Amino acid sequence: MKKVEAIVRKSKFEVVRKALHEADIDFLSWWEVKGQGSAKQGLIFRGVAYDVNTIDRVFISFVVRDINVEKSINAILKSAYTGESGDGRIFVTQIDQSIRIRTGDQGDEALYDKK
Amino acid sequence: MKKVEAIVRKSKFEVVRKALHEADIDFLSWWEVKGQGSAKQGLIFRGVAYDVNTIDRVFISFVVRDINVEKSINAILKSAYTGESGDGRIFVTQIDQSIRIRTGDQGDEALYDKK
Amino acid sequence: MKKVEAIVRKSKFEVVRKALHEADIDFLSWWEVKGQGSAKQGLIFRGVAYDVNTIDRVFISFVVRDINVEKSINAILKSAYTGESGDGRIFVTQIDQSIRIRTGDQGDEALYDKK
Amino acid sequence: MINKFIKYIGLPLGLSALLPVFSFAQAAVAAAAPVAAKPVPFISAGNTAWMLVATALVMLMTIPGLALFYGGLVRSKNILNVLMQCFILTAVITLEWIVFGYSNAFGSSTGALAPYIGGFDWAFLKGIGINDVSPYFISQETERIPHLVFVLFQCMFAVITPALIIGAFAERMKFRGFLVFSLLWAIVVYNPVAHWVWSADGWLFKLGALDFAGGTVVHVNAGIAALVIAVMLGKRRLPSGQHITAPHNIPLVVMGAALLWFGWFGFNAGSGLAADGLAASAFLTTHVAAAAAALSWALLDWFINKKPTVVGIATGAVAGLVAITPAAGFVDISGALIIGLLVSVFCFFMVSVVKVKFGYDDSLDAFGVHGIGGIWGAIATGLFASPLIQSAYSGAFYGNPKQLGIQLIAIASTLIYSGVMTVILFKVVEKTLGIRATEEEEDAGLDITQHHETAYSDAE
Amino acid sequence: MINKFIKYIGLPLGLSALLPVFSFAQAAVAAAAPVAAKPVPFISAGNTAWMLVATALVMLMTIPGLALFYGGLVRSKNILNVLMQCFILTAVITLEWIVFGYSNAFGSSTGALAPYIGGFDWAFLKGIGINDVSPYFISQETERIPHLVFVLFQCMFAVITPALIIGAFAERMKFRGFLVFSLLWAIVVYNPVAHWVWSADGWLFKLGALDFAGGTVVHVNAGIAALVIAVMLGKRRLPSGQHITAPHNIPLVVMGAALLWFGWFGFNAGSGLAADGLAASAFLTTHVAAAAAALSWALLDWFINKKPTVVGIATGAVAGLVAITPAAGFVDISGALIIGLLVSVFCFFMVSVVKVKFGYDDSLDAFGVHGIGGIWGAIATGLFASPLIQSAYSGAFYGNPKQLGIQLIAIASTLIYSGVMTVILFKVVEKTLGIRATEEEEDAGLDITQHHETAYSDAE
Amino acid sequence: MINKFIKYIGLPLGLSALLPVFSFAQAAVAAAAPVAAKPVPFISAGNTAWMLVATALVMLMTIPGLALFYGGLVRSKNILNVLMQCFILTAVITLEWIVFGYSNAFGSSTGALAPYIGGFDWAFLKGIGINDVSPYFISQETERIPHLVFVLFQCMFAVITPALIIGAFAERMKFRGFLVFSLLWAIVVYNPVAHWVWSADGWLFKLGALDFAGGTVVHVNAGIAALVIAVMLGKRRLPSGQHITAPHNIPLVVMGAALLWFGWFGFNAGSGLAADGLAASAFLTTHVAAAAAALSWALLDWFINKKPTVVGIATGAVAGLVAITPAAGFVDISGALIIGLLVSVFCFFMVSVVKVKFGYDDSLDAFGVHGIGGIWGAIATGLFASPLIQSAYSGAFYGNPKQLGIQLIAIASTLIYSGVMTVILFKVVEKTLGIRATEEEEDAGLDITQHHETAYSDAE
Ligand SMILES: Nc1ncnc2c1ncn2[C@@H]1O[C@H](COP(=O)(O)OP(=O)(O)O)[C@@H](O)[C@H]1O
Ligand SMILES: Nc1ncnc2c1ncn2[C@@H]1O[C@H](COP(=O)(O)OP(=O)(O)O)[C@@H](O)[C@H]1O
Ligand SMILES: Nc1ncnc2c1ncn2[C@@H]1O[C@H](COP(=O)(O)OP(=O)(O)O)[C@@H](O)[C@H]1O
Repeated sequence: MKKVEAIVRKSKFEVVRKALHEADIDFLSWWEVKGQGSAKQGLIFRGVAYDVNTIDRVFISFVVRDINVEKSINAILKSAYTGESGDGRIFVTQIDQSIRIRTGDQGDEALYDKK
Repeated sequence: MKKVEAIVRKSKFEVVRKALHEADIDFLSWWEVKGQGSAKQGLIFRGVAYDVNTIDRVFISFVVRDINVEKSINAILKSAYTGESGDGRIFVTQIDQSIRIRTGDQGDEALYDKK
Repeated sequence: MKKVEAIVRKSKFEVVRKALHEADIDFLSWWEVKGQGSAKQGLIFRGVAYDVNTIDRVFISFVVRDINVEKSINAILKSAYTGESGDGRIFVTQIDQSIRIRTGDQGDEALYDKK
Repeated sequence: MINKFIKYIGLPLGLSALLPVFSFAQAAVAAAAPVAAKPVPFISAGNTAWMLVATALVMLMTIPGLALFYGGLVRSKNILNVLMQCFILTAVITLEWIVFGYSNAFGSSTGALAPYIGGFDWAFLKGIGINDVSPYFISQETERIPHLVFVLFQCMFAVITPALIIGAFAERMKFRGFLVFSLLWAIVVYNPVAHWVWSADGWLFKLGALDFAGGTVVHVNAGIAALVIAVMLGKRRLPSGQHITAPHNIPLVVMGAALLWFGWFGFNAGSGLAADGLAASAFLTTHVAAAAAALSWALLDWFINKKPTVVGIATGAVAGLVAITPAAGFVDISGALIIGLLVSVFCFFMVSVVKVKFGYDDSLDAFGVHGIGGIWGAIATGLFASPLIQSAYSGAFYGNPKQLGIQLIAIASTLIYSGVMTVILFKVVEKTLGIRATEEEEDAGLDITQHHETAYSDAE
Repeated sequence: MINKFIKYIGLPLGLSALLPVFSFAQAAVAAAAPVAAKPVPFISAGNTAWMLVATALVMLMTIPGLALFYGGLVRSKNILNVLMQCFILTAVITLEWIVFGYSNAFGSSTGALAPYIGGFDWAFLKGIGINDVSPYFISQETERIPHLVFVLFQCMFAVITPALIIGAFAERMKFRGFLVFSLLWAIVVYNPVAHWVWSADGWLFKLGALDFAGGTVVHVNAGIAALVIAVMLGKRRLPSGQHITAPHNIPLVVMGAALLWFGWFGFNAGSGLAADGLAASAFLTTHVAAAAAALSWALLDWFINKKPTVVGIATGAVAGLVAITPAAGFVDISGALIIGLLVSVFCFFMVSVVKVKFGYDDSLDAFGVHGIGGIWGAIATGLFASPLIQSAYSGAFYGNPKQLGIQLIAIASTLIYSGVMTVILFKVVEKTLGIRATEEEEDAGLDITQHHETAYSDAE
Repeated sequence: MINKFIKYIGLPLGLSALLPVFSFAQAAVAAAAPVAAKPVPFISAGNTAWMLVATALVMLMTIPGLALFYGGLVRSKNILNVLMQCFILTAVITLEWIVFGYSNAFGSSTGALAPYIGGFDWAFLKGIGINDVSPYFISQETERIPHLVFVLFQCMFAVITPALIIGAFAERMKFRGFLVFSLLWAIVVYNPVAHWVWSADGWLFKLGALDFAGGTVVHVNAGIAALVIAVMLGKRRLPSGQHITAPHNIPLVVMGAALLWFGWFGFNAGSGLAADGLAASAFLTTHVAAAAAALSWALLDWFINKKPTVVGIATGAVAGLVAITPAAGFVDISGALIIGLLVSVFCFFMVSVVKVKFGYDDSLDAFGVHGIGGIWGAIATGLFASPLIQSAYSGAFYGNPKQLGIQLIAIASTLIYSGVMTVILFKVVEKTLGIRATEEEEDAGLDITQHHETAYSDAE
């Protein structure tokens, strides 16, 4: 099992979600984060235009069987891409144990149902 | 040291927290996330009832000594359970290093005091 | 590659960020979390002073090349420190894979540019 | 020709027209005291202008004023339920009031019931023409307002009173049970008590009870009902050992408190039913008492808990407004200052010591603020009513100790009647419809379980 | 000396002064009906006081009332855009109104155009002195308000009408296109239609169309424009299969709805231009219809979807206020109750069934609530207008079926004119400036792309 | 009998009663100019109605208007501190005003001090009966308001003036120091300056300085104090290189700005103390100037930074309201348009260029908007005052260049006096109580450190 974490543009989140759905990834958690990277965001306050490097991002996190890591990465890569600075990152981590609270299922069994 | 991450119902958070406390886990961090899974939430907007599969969840994260992993999992399993779709997941990950900022303590020492 | 996660005081976040910048860590993500630990926060409500052990914290997360782990930890340790209960924790985890969405770069390449 | 003229103008006027020398006098003093014959009351545009606004201001107190004040104090999973309760009461009580509530409260009935409740003569406002003058007036006997404006002004009082009770049972009541209970309470408790105190036939009115804008009728009445329900309903399910929940949005609380203060100018300075010196005086006492109580609470916070708090000062302002309500048109500045400075002491003690000690869960201190503040205000009216404001009324400190006794009777009878009826109505609704939310509903929050909505959403 | 006196007072008065016996009568009945000579209208402080407030209240309806109502309903990435739209319309339409809008709408022109649009005589309010009395009045012919107050009161109506349309195209319109479209629409659609119905020269006015406070001029007019734009602009880019977005902040929606209700007292009860019995009656019907419609929507929610919702009751209240608008000064309580109870049924059906079926994306139901509610209100005015309120006007149920026909003509001509002109203006703006936001702008949100701001920020 | 009658009515009236032919005249022109003998002023219900509302509106400007406007602009860790500051000033200054502030500002003293400060005759409002007419009036000499209403109306001005200064030191001031400073400032600066300009004895009043609703007394006065404090207090601790913080909640800013606009109708149109043509004119100029300035700022944003912003248009509206304040009752539409269009240019330049260049940290632009806007308004009054509005007053463009000089004297003396006194008071408070928050307090936020509360909470 692997945990896939992706940091994507807020405006791309729904697109990514749809792409994941098409890749049969229907189980995920996400939240809003602030991100700093190479991208800048222009803002204006009382006549002063300024750039901030703090940008709202969506952090997506889900755990999948090893076999599904690649296709989920691909789904994100394709859907979150714009080509402009700020598209984000994907990180993959090893997961030791997973449990589904409702059923007590463990390991791969605890993950999403569809293969 | 292991990181235990649990995604639970918002309405169960306080119960889980209490169960963890009874299992001597008094150190944790958590935040609100959105979750998608098998559960649905009914909403109404201007005469139209509709289901969303985006549901508010609480994401709990804490790092414990290996020895305490099991009892913390058990505490969550018991307290977060309702038996209905949407109870959530627990994931466990290996942690390489941990440091307590105030004391500089490292490793197991950096974790909670009570054994 | 390692993921460095730090839980720090809200009031220290900007200081930590600056310290990281000085350590050439200019890529990170963060979000607000609630934390429970040894620290307490005094509040008042209609004549009753009470302590809560739920405290607002900032959760910082970034992935760096192995070579940069130590200096980033040091930057955080120095900047987040006050010496009073509640300074927070740093956790380090192994990362299996990392991808930069915009470029498709993988591994260390996907991380920040400056060495 | 004179005959024809008389026909148009009416005999009394016609007669005096025979005395040309009087004509000027009449004209010149038209705005002052009437000479000889009782003057025919008419609709004064000035007074009507003020009362239309005052009516709108009192509505603003319930939605959004009270709704935000209470809504900001609860946890985010319950705010919609509080807003909904305030909103639906505005709708339902308005209809009840038009249908028969006004008639019950301010109409007349015959026989033994007359001092206790009005009849149904004005049901559906039957017989009230749009140009009829109000039969009720305070300081301006001649320059009246339209009867319909009085009906509307009082309607807003009927709306806010049950809404105040929401503070006691917030975060744990089934919506259906709440709605039926509140409607019954308005009919069975509010309308009669309003009749007792404010109707020309009411027994407390005849006894001489003073309640300028609703200390007894509104605040004591709602306050005791709040206490009864808080006790009967039991505590909220809070994490063990906890009896306080942090307000989820204090800026909303401040907005609500500020709008309550603003609207209260209509409530109190409108209760003289005219735009005159009495209105000015009531406006002044209201503003001064609110300011004094706000400061007084902030200082208590500061001395006792080291920090002045925002929720504290807002609560103090509301307590001051509550306490001055019965007294607004009777006391002078010194009375207003004392009423305001002291009410925070009483309420502060109530919510931070007594409530904690007894352990009932008056979630948002509906009793602690409105009950206690209302009782203090009603007593204070009996102490500080000054004949320099309305010459007919004096309190104990102005040589009329009897007034204090009358005030105590008014308070006691309201406490008893409202308390007992609330117990009965609560039991009835509990047995028939159920009144307490289930544990699951309470944990998940009333917004999602009672209304299938969430207050704040980030979803696409 | 008498000559000199006449010079000061004016001939008509001077003449009647020769009849001393009349002097008393005149004085005594000054506040009632005039005898013989047409009395000179003057500025009544009471009526002016009310209308100054009513004017301010109507402004409050747009900002922050409508702004919050709409702003809370959209997603958090678009709220600033909605607030900005309401705010800039307040500024721009005010200036347009002063420059020539008022003159176009309420002034006179000569020749064939006279029934359709006013001229430019009052451009820049030229020739309107600060102490001039308003040429327009309803029930108070003598006790008028300053002409400038009428200009201002009507200004707020001109502001809110295009603002209502925002609900239809929210979340997907370019700001520049929006602004130019709205300004053109105000000039080309609003001003003429206001002239038709409310100007003394207007053809619908002369036909006898009844529209007390803007059912046709404001709501039908804005509603049909909303529908046209929603269709022409196309749907928002929502996740596939989704046609609903959860409101991002329902407490803002409630605040907005409550402020709309509050402000609407100025809108409707101010439309009689005096603080008198008619104002009281309009206030009453307004409040009762809003309450009835709010309750009615809550009950529909409850029966059909099992839960009463907060957005539902707020929407119902607004629908009730819309529907009673044309009728407020013509119907009695029974009319108001029926109008209110039924409007929610029509609007509920429209937004939950018809809109879903036809699939156009009227984002916040500007047509569903204002269009439908306005049409129903205008029809209902033709049915329920009661001669007991204003003796000159009766509806079909009071023996005057012709009125219904006239109302239908007014509705139809507004629907057609406004609909057609909206199509044209939309096309013009679309071709020249562009009107629909790009996909990227829509996905990222209009706040950041149109205004370089984000509504909520945690940044240091 | 005639004797007796005379005794009641007073000799002047009695005499004219001997001439029946006059009787009609008197009656007919009662609402117009008095003939011969000076008429006895009385309380007009219409004017009182308007002024009661205007008073409430001005209170609404401070809480919640200004509180939200400022509170939305700060970071979320400091909003409660701002709300608390506005709230406690409302309480404290109200009490100060009643105790002796009103007497100092509007009362009389004897000897050399008379032009500079009033005495203590009206301390605790001693000797002001509830039916006394106001000694102050503008256009309506006879139809007055109660003296107490004037006291209350002015009270709200005394409250908002120190509250405006909050914008300069937001996010870094100790609460205790703030409170003591503000109270001292109100006593030592506000009361005397109000006396200079508005009291019948005031030296600037006698000089002929024109300040309809407080351009000098309120805005210039608060604005210069704001600048002085911003400089003396030093900058906030912001991340290095940063001098801007993003507003944490722009919808609150919009709500605040809209409520300020709404309340300002009371502020300006109430300053004529009557509901008449002058009030209408002041209402009009206020609305037009606000609209023009809002649009003008939006256009500047658009041209200079490519996007019109919401904070920008809200700031522009407030700047317009500030600038029209001294001129509201003196200028006509053209004056209002020019004042509004230009004020945004000046303020925009000030906050986006000058402030950045000099590097002082006027956190929320209290000086940039109120100081600059107030100065421009006061100058513009001297330019555009038109005798067609109040015949006694003309500006430079209407042939009276002297007026401009007088205005400059009024501005300069206010700038100097307020500036110097602010320096002294600041030093005194700094040395005794401490005035700047510690670094830890500032980093953690003033809400938690000064009030032990957090604005938004998700906790159970
Ligand atoms: N090494 C990292 N660790 C954690 N988050 C990162 C890291 N690098 C980038 N991010 C996140 O990804 C977002 C986009 O990164 P950015 O560098 O702006 O885009 P790009 O890769 O297109 O240049 C950042 O705002 C930040 O949230
Ligand atoms: N594989 C996963 N990775 C990350 N989060 C998950 C995963 N599966 C479920 N979740 C989280 O758990 C929540 C509950 O899952 P759900 O499938 O609805 O419940 P159940 O397991 O009872 O069927 C989801 O809303 C989501 O937040
Ligand atoms: N084992 C842990 N796992 C996850 N988060 C932790 C853990 N220990 C502490 N934290 C986080 O760190 C914060 C500070 O910890 P605390 O114990 O209060 O400080 P200190 O280490 O100075 O005593 C907590 O509020 C919590 O958010």
